[in-house]
Amino acid sequence: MKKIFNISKKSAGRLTTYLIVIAAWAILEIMLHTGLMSSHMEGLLVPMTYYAIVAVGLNLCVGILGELSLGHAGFMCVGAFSGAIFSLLTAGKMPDGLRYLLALVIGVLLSALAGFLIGIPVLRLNGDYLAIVTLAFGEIIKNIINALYLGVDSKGLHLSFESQAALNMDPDGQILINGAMGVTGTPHDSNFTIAVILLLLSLVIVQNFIDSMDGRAVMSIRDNRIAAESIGIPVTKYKMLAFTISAAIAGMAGVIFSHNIATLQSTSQYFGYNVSIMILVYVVLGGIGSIRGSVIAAAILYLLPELLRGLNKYRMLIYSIVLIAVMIINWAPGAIEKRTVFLDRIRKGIKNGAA
Amino acid sequence: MALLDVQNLSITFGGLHAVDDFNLSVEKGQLYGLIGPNGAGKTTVFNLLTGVYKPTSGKILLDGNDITGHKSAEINRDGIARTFQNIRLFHQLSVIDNVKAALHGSFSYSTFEAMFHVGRYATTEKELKEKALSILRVFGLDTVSEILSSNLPYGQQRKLEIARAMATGPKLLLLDEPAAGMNPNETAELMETISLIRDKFDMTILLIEHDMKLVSGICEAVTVLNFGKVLSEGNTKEVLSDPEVIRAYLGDDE
Amino acid sequence: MMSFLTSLVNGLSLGSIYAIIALGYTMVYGIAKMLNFAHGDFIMVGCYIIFVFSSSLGLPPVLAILLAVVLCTILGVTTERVAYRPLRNAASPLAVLITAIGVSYFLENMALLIFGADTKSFTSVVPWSGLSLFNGELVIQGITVVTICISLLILAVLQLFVHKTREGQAMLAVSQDRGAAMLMGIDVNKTITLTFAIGSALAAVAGALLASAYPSLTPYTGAMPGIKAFVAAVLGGIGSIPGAMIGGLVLGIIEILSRTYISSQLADAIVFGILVIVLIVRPAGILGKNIQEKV
Amino acid sequence: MKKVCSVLLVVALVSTMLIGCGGASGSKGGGSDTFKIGVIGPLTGGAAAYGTAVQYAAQIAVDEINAAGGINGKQVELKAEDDELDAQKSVNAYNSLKDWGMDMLVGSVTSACSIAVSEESKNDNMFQLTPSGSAADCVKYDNVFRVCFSDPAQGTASAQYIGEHGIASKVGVIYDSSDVYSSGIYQTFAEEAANQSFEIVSAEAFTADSKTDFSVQIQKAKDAGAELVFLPIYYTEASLILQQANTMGYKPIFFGCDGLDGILGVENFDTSLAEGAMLLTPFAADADDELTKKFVKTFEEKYDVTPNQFGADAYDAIYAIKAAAEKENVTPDMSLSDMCEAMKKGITEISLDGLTGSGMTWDKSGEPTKGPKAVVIQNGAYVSAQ
Repeated sequence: MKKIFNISKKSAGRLTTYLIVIAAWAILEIMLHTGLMSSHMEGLLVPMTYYAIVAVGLNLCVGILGELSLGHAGFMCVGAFSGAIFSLLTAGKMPDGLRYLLALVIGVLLSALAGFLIGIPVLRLNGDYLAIVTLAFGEIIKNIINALYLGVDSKGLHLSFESQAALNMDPDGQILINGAMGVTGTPHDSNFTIAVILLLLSLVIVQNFIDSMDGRAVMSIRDNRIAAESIGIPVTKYKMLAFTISAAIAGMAGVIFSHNIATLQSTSQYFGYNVSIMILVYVVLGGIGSIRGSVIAAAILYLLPELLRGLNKYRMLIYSIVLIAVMIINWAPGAIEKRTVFLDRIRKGIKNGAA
Repeated sequence: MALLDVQNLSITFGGLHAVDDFNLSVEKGQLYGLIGPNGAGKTTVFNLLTGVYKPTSGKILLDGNDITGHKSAEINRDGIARTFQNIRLFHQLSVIDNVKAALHGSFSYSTFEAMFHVGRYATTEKELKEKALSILRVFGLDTVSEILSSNLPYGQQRKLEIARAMATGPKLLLLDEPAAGMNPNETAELMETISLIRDKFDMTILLIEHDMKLVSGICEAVTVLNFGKVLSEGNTKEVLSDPEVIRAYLGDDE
Repeated sequence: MMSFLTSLVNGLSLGSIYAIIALGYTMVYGIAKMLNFAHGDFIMVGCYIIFVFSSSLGLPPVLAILLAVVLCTILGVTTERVAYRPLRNAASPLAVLITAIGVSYFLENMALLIFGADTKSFTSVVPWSGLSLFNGELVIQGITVVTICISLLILAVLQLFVHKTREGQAMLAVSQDRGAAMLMGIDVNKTITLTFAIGSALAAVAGALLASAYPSLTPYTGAMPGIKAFVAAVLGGIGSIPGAMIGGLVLGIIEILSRTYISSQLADAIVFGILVIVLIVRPAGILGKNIQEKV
Repeated sequence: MKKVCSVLLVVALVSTMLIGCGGASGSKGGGSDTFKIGVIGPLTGGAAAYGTAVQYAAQIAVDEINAAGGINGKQVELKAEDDELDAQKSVNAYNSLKDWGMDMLVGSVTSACSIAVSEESKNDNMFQLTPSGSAADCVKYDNVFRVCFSDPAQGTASAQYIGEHGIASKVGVIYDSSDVYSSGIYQTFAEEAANQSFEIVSAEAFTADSKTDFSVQIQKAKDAGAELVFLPIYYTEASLILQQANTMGYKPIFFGCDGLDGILGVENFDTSLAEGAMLLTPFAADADDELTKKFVKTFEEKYDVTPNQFGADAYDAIYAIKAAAEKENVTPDMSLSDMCEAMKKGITEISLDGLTGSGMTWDKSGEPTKGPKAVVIQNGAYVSAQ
């Protein structure tokens, strides 16, 4: 018996995270099936989960690797489009489950490839320069896919940056990406349970990674690159590794995204730098480097503006004020000090009261 | 043959000869001191030896192999480990994780095993932990192994940095002002630790130090650097009584 | 040939506006060491203030711009005091970045509440219609000439200010080493406040020029020029005043030329691509100093 | 310490969530005594002008109907939700409205959002009438109808009008490639242009991220000698293009579609710049029929802005719902699905004289039939072209 409970603090922490996610899933599923949940809430479940997944991936980059990326929406975009195109091409040709699985694999692989290729130049830079270049790459990806026309017919793939007509396709051809109009008709395969399973998968990968030799190497680079080099850690290799995994996870969320919505467009409101920043807000508010925090913060902060719908046009204003206030309360050295003093006083008060 | 053989090493920064025609030869098992006034170029020599800077000219031989121009990480794998003047710990990692990170070269499993904690993960991690603890034990840090390294007292942080360097299994250990900021008691303890490492692991150690008590106490030979040039070298006692060295340290006005 | 010249002039005009915004960005970054993501929104606020005073209340444009400069300066200083200063020594530099994003959301939504989402058409603050050269084949608009002149003037004044005045020297000192500057008796808080005041005043000026050249105004007017100017500041070497100027001009010209000769849809991708290439070749931007970490 | 704050945050949120759920467990469609009509559109963000116009105009129509006794004697409630131009958020808004007990939907305002919402409304069999979702795919399901013209129809009609009236022989196009509406019209315009007597000499795009400077696009049209510039875009950008073309000394005929309507209403816009511009639109705010006058007057009094064609479409949408509901005697206590079936039948049987056309009819495909009106701007006002 003793042996079973003899788990390290780290694995206990990991298990807690899984349990929180599974418990939340169970409660929400019960509410879903007993009709306790509003349809509004029901529709929020999948988006909430895929943003939590991106947040987990981004935290690997920002919190564990210590590099600020403002381009993760771009990786999401790669995953979303590659997964959607695969599903469009193979719809009806194989069982839905298999197709979705393969779409996920393809989306993840391609976004990992994008992460790898972008990582080569980007990871040579430092700090804010790295941030702006990731932002630039995110915008480049979005911009190129937005201008891209892609179709397939009996002669193969056709590609153009001009217009649909410039594709010169046979009449029987199928348009895959119709420029700015994007991809329509991706099968609606994602659901809450699948999304949660994938969230758990990304949690397993990231949390296990942190507690491994690879993870320690990555964190040592974050804490002190020069010292990490001095103990023989190949810095570039591990930076690339963490960045690629992080991009791949964002791509996975992208596949869920594209299989949850009928119209997929490569425009700013889905894949612009604003989205990357929104996810960064989740990561920072959840605690930089705290994977569990990212999940919780993503869930809460995605829901917050939605639940404030009743306040109408004041809601984004309130959201922004909450954001500023939370940052100052949580991070400002002055505020932390005051809070400590205040809490100490309460604690003493309770003690005195008890005595 | 000397373990470390530095020949005519020079580096210039924008016309400034920070290190000029530097020669050094350290025998295996030797405890060697590199001293000199502030700004003499001692740390620059360390940075050249560990690949942080590329020398403008000259050669570095370790155990007969030419390691000139190798990158930092490579040089560590070649067999040189170091500590830093301003302590550079992995401050958000625990004490033991600092050492585990340094054991990176001696253990391995795949990234897949790392991501899913399968295969060689469990057994390797167990061995890794034992090895790390055994190293910490030498430095008396095994009792604080789970503490965040930035929460250690100053003296122990210095020790941890040495432990971390030792964990990479080097042939040559470079210590950059290990006693800086220590009180006499801590310095005395540190001297013991350094001697212990040398004896227990048969380690060759090259150190930069300002504390002359420490240098004369443990170093067998020293090189004195002034304005990037070797001023004097040889047996510690003899060098330290060299009038030119004394002048360099105390200034010309006497 | 004429069309190339026209594009070049248009690029210079757009680039000069980017440059003025980038000057504000780069000073705030260099001295306060923070990315003020709300900088673009200060421009928008400046535009609305001028719009209200000039177009609606009928004040002369110069007076409206002056009022906008004053009000934007107050806004900038207040924002710094209330939202940024408490976080200056926070454990992570990301804290203040997120707060800046919050400020950006706040300003945009505030403008949305006050002015509504409808586009306002802005009356140019420069009534002069401009130059017509080569029998009208090359038209240089008045606002273009004014924009280029003002941006050069600002560059000159800023350079003089930074290098010749006590306050400017204090800024340089703070940007190089805040701790040391403090030990030298420089009031760091005051210096940073002054920087924000200058940055915000520049944003108001940039707003007047931006809205005059591209006369439509919405609560989101400042966002994209803000980001592009940020790119320009990085391109030129962040923290460097002439760098911001060069970065802005290069960016503006490349943007217009690639739209003319390559593809108007891919122009943004090209602009960002140039940034990537420049930073790969020169990791600290065109004029930036690559500071190596001291070991 | 941080934990304490986080916990507080979570508690605050969970409580709002519960409130949200509590409010939601109310009526799920039908079964009530009033008609609940939902509106979805971008009420904040860059496209807010379109969403708010729809919201306001629909409110005006509902107020009028309620004052006159409602639909089949039942009062109408209206609720508008924001989608920020985001398809996912549009679906969220739809779900939120369903929780409120929506019977019928007027929305979404924009094409991509409307398509996304139709995937949901199809499953619920909810009657959906989009005022301005003009992409072809918007009405692909049989429960979705629209008030505006489809993009293909507008592009074709524009090309035919220019060709048949011999307005120009060299045509330049400036369109927004990142916008479904704009690129949709451009595509069919270009296709139809091949059959017409004019030639497209330049076709230049811009994107949502670079829509402040149009000097390049205008210069290209000018260099190519275009006598007419076709602007299948919204009035916001068009007003900029007109101003920049003017400062560049280029004065072609500008020709646009319904998106151009509203250009005279841009606050502080020098309307003389738009002199001579033509647009093919079903609605003009300065038209002098009684209905338009009354609508524009009420709108301006209430909301302080001049309505655009989005508002007009929404106004007609509400009246189309009224007519169809009265035709089939729909009552709020019917189930959602029954109501939808009845409305689907009803709307194909009515003929509506609205702001955007007289004698409008719908067929099963969801497309409206109405004649496009060409208007030309003269002396700062819209005048019907011959």
